[in-house]
Amino acid sequence: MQHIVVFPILFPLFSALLLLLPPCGKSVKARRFASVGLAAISLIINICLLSHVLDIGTLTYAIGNWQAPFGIVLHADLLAVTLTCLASFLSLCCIVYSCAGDDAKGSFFHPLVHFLLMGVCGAFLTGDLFNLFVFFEVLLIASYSLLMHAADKHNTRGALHYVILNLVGSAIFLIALGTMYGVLGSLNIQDVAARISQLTNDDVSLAKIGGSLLLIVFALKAALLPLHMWLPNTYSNAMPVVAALFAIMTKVGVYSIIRVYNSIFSPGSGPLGAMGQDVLWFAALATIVVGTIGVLASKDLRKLVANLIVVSAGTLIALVSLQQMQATAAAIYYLIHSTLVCAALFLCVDLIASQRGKVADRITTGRPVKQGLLIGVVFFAAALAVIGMPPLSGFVGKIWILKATYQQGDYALFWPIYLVASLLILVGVTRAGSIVFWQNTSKDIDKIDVKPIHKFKVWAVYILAGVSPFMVIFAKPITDFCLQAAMQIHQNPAVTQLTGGL
Amino acid sequence: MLGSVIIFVFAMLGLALLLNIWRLLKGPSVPDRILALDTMYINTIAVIVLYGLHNDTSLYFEAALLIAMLGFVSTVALCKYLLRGDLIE
Amino acid sequence: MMIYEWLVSILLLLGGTLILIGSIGLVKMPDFFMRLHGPTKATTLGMACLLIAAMIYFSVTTAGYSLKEILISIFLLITAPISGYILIKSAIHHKLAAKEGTQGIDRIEKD
Amino acid sequence: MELLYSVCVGVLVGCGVFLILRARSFPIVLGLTMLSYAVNLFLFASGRLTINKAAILSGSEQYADPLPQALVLTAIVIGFAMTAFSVILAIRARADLGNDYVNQLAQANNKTGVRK
Amino acid sequence: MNRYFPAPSTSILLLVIWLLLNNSLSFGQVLLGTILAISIPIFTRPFTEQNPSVKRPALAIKQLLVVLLDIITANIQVAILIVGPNKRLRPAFVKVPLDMTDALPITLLASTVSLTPGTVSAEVYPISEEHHTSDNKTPRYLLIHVLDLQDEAKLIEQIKTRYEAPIKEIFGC
Amino acid sequence: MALFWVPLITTIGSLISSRAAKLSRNETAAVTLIAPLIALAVCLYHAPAVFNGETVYDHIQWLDVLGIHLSFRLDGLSLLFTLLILGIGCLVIFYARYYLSAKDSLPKLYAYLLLFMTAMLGIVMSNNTIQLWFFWELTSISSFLLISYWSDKAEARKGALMALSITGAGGLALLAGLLILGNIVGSYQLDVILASGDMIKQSQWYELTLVLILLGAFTKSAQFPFHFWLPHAMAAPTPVSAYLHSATMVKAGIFLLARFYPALAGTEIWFLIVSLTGLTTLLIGAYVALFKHDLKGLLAYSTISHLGLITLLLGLDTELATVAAIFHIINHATFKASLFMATGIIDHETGTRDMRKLNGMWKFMPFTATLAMVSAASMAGVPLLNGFLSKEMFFAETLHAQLLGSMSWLIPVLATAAGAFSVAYSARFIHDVFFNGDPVDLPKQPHEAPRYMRVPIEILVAICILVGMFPNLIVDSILDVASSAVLTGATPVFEIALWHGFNLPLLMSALAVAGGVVIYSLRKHLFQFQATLPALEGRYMFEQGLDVVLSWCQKRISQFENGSLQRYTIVLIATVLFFAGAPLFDMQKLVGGNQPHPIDMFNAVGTGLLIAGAVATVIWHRHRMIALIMISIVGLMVSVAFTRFSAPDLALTQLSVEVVTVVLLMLALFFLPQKTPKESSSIRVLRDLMISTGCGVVVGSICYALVTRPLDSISQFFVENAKTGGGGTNVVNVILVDFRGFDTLGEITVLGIAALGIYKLLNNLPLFMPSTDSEGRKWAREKYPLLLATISQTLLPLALLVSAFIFIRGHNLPGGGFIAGLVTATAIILQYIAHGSNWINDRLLFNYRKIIASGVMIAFICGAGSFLFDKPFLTSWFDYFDIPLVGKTELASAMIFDLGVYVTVVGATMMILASLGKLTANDEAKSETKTIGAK
Ligand code: NA
Ligand code: NA
Repeated sequence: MQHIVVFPILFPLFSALLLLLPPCGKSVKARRFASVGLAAISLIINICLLSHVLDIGTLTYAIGNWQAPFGIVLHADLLAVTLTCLASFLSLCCIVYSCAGDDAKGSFFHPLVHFLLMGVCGAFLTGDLFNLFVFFEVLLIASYSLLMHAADKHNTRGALHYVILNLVGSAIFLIALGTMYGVLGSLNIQDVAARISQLTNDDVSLAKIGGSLLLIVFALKAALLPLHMWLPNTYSNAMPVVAALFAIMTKVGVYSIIRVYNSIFSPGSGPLGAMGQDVLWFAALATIVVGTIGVLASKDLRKLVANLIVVSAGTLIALVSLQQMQATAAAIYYLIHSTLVCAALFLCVDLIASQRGKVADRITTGRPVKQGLLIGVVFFAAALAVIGMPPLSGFVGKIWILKATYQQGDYALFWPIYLVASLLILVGVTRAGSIVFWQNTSKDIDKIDVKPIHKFKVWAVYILAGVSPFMVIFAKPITDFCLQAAMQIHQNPAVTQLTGGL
Repeated sequence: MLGSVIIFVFAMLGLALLLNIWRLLKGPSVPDRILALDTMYINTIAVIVLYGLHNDTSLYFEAALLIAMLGFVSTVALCKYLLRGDLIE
Repeated sequence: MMIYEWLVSILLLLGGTLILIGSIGLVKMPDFFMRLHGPTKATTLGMACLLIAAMIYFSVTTAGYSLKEILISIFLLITAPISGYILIKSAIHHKLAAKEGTQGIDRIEKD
Repeated sequence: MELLYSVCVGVLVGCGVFLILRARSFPIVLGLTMLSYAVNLFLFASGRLTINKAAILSGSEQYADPLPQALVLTAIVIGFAMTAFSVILAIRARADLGNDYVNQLAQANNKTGVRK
Repeated sequence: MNRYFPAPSTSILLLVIWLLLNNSLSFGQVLLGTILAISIPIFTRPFTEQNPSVKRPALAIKQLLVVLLDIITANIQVAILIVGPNKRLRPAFVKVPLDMTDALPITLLASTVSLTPGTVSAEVYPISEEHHTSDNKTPRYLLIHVLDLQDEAKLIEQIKTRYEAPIKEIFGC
Repeated sequence: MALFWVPLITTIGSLISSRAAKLSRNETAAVTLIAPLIALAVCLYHAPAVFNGETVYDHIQWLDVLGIHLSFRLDGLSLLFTLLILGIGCLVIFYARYYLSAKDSLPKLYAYLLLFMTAMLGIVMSNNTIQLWFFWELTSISSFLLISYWSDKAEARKGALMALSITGAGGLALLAGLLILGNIVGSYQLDVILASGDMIKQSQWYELTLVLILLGAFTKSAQFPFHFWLPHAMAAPTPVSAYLHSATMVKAGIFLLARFYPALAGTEIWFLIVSLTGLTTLLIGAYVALFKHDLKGLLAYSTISHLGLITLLLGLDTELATVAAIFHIINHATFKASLFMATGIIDHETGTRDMRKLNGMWKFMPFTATLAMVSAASMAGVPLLNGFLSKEMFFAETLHAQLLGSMSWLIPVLATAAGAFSVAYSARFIHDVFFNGDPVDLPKQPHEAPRYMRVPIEILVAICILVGMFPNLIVDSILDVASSAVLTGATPVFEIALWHGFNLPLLMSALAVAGGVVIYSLRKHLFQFQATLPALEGRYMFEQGLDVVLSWCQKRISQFENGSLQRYTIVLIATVLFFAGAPLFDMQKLVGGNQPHPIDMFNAVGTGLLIAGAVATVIWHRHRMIALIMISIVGLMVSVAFTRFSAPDLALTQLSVEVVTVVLLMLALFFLPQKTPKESSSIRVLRDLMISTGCGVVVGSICYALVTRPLDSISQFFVENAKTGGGGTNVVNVILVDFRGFDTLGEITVLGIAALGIYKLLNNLPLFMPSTDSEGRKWAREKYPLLLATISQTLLPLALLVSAFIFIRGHNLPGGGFIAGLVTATAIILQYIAHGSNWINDRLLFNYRKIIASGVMIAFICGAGSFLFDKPFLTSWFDYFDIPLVGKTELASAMIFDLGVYVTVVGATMMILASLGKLTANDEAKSETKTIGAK
């Protein structure tokens, strides 16, 4: 049973390889069947791991039986495992969605999704900085390929930007790792955290450089201003099912910041405690502002949703930068919620686009959406959730966020920005929705000839969006859970050592 | 004495490399530069062999062997590009 | 000083000189075709000298014979002419000017 | 010698960055390649520079730090994969867009909603 | 010579090289070398076109020594030419008519020419656009570049007798 | 039944109604009525307790983390509102059944209505402020749905968006206010908050909280200057308007003021803000209403005005004013609902609501006319009707107002003026519609409404009259408990009577009526005067504002995210430069304590070559072929550097990667332009030069700082355990395949994915194939140079042998699977170059996809094998065996892992080449014609 920690990484790898080999490699049907099945198993594995972690607390797993800090150690705490669950759930939904036909529009869709899942889960679970780099690359290369799935020329440009920026990002990551290792002589996050508090003199500055570079890399992935500029175009040009899957990717950046920031730069870690807090905080606020402007400026729905992801990234990082338990707990809740809702929105936008002919998802007068009710309900629900209106999960997140920032005393700037942004997003999304669904050229819906939406797509979207009410109905256990996860994050290892654990 | 001979030969090889890079930078034609690069590869092999001798280790033998192999492939590829554009038509 | 050291030293010096001369040719010769001769020949032999020197050295200083250096020599002997050939081909393709007074330019066929 | 090494790293970074800031895909790929050379050298140097102490066990006392070497190896391979991908993506972009200009042109904004 | 042992000469060569690489004659290395020496040619067989085989190995070894000797003299000659004044050099392109049509002997001859005094093989005429086929019997020429041409006829004669003839004999063509 | 059933039942009712598409209209209406009737029954069941002065609670502990609980209360105020909401709700449901035409969906309207009802009930019954906010926002959403019911009408969409935006904004302010309030008190429970009025008012956050909460209330109840959304919400079906603007939506704001009265009221600032806002709204609404030609427009502004009146009352510092406010809430709900319904009938029967067309309706619909006239009279404040009573109380209270100091006399004067206008517009409603000559161009021939459509109006009018005549009998008790809820127990002594004797309020009423008649008779002149005033419409300001904001955003975004990769890169790099550079200045000394190695010739030459190569690459970057040659020098020198600094494995890897990369770059170059045009301005080049120099300096400095200081690293462990724990003497290789094998597994996965991705990129790609090189030379005729083809065949077995050699020794000496794989790949690349891809593909009959997958699979299985022994993933195994003749031989699982690496590398490289080869090999004809990629 101890080995289950590594399964969230290994099983997707195994799945991807199986999907490349006969008999799955050959027929589309077999591949779809296998892919959905394997993704479901992946989800089950993750859920088992989650319950295991809930039972017995944080698990560490030494790959190759080489103990930390020498070998690579996986670190499965509640947050990490929650996120792997989230990732595999999202993948499953996207895979089901793609089985309606999107997967056959290019090669290797299913293996790539599983590879991506492997990378994402690896990044969530690993407790080693360099290993984190490796998994970043796994998920990046898979994402590059997925980005070009069924690509037309707009995708190509977006992908080119994304790839080049991320390659530069990878180079920065390596420089950061080199600096960290060069000063601290270790790569294990816990060990680095322990060593960093003992630095003196100029070594502190060097470690600070390494840490800043790390944070920059994570901020790039998390789409923090001013490093967010790649995101709107890239996501809006990707195939929607891919974009939906990518909703988890900015979260990898956010997660890495949570992980690194609260261990290596936790308030208790000597001269570099809470390093760069102000920068992160203001950048996050600016990200919310710019994302909101982006939402209002969007001329098509996909771009709008992409900008919503920017806003959510800003919100998350603002919370994370506080380095405070309530804020982190709120961030965890909001992270789960926003990932799934944004993904649902991307898929929903795809459904809308598929029914509006040439206008597709542009926010302008056009053909009515034939299956308006079917799509409209889920769009409305997802929009409500993303805006943070009751009765869906967004409102719990919103209240928690406001409350957490209030308790920190950081509301003077955050509240106005956040609330005004909420309002503007409300206006933007409502306006877009009412134009797309209601402002139509022809009224005769029956005459429009579009293919009815494939049932797989409907299932996927409804399941994704269905999580939002679920998160309200079960808000009590979920909020308690988030708090527990945040508590694990904020257990300062240095303090733990001194007091013999909390 | 062997030690100082090695140093002296190092100097000769260093000079040779500098001559190579001079040709490389000056050109004037692309084949000239490729020729200079190819020569540079071979001279580098010489340097590495000599370095192994200097340090009394044969750990670098494979590096020399690989430079020989890969330098050849590289030269061929560059020339093929000049000739046909498509390397693997 | 051991005799092998003498041998090695001489071979090293010879090799170094040849390699240097090859590179001098590369710089000094007036046209591409003439520049080619230095690297393809002098450098190849120079390398052979160096490698034989290394062979001798390692065979003496370590237990057993060390003959693998000869492989590099063989490899260079095989590939150097081909490199030269393909280089000239591309030079001809690029219609590089030969030194004035080169005989038989007209024998080059259009490729 | 450490100084020379660092100068090399600095020059490579500088040249790489300059190339990355060009507007065409090919120089950018060259720049990325150069930057990855620089980064590999940098990462390697984080284990400090040692001469003639290769990490092959042979009874000697001191060895070069093998860990950064292993890291650089991984980084080289990953860099290779990434460079290969970006090179091919550049080809693809040329085919799709008709040029190798990386920036979005003003006209290219008129996106049509047609999707295949 | 069959499916499982397609090229014995290559295999032997590979085994020798393997042992050279490992600097060892231990049984283990011989065994491993043999396995590789047998298995690699099986894999590469499709990549090897049918070439005339060596008919006279002894002559081949003699020729090899001749060429090695020539290489040494050639190099010294060329070194002198390089170091000496350039102006006196009389470069030239010379076309040598060949009596052979197969690819391997021509390649060997061209390589020999390139490695020996003052000459570099430049081209084999006529040029074929696609893959070379050995059943093509059109007469061939070797274009060579000479660093310092004294006497063209003598040079052609020398190449044909000293290098081409033995190679023809070795391959029996 | 517990209180929470009330909103729950209406929610269920909403769901049921939405599924009622198959029922007839009567059945639908009947089914819909069930839920509110049950809810009403529940409320009435609890009513006796409330009338006894108790407050009924229902509490479910929910989110302790956030302090949000499901908590309901029913006190006098709540009861009053629930009765209004449910009572008028039932009437509206009944009325809508007749109002809505056959083509409109009744279930949809009912579902939305009940949803809205739920939200309203939730607001008035909440005992938790966050829960209150929850329902508050729900009213915004459900009213959005109701207003946009006829979504194909632009008016409806715009009106709905505006209503949602304004009330949404208020909602957010309210949330902020409630959160702060909760923080002051330490609880979100209303009873706690209401009991902590003093603490709140003394808090430093009081003003902020108050303003935020008032913003919520004012936007919802359409107080000036947020009133403009309300008239446009009239785009909704009339039953909806009747419901939203009489008893519910707008009253939510009033409710909020009343609800928080104990907690927030009683201070100067409260009275000032609330009363002035109310007064302004009262005046503006009353004035504008007169000029609206649309019947619903008139009613809308009248509603605004009456809401202002109630607000003003709540802002007056007397207890009786509060009682009056509550009384007027009831009265306004009744007469306004009936007026809306009557308007609906008129609209329904004539097809228009324009008073310039509607004339003389008395003749066509006398019953409706009578009902409407009674209601309108009540609105005007005519005695014997309920409107009169509360208005007179209002007049009386304005006389006590002190808040303007010596100018307080203005308040009764202005109130009377507003009363006059209200009489005037009521008069217009009656006279202009039912009398005033004959109708003009009516779309329909008018006639009396269906019998049952009038029933709800009749009920409401009856209430108006009954309350007006017997106020004590009917409303005394509810008014009493509601007021005591607002005033927290202190029940004021009040007396509602028709006749208080001749007093000032009566005079004011009389003045108002007289003034109203005068104003109405002068209406022609007033209309003309009004026409000369500039139209200052909140709606246009809102819409233009929205347009301005949107276009501003678009402009900013297109400036900011302008699609320029260079900008994105430069931002990233500048960020790095700043954050990596700044700490360098904090350092006292860059150089650390280690003794530096001396510079020797070897290094000097190497450095020179490397720098020359790098700089030359930059200089020639526009001549791409030369740049490629130059960058090869750099690659070569980097591997020499690795050799020099004791990293033979790295040198080998770098070399082999270098060659494959150069080959790939050349392949790319063939399909790309050969040269880069000069594009950048010199300023830009200068800028880039500065940034790149900065980067170089910073990274170089960091590097120098690192290499000159001592390092205490974990690496000794690897050296010590490589042989004993990993079974190899090449520590680097042991780290790769054992200590950090997980990295390597990830790394080959990356390589495999890259190859798959490249295949994906190139699949069926039409390519531009130049037929000449950059200088216009045609390509050489000979595709496969003879000598090269021959030699490459010879070299292949040799290269494979070398790669086997490198592979096998890797564990103990420099080498390993990756390098071996690349050597093999390079050998095959040479074959590709020498023979072309068709020739190779005929001979190399592998499916690279499978090879890659098998390679990674081998490594994976090797790692997973340790599960069999219940060891962690990738736990290595090795042992020494004495094999006869061979001797002591080591067998290690790491070798299998390395084999996986080898296979993956070969497969991936080959797949890349094969994909590229496919581009040109398939279709030779393409190379003749220039085909620029056009799908
Ligand atoms: Na091809
Ligand atoms: Na009229």
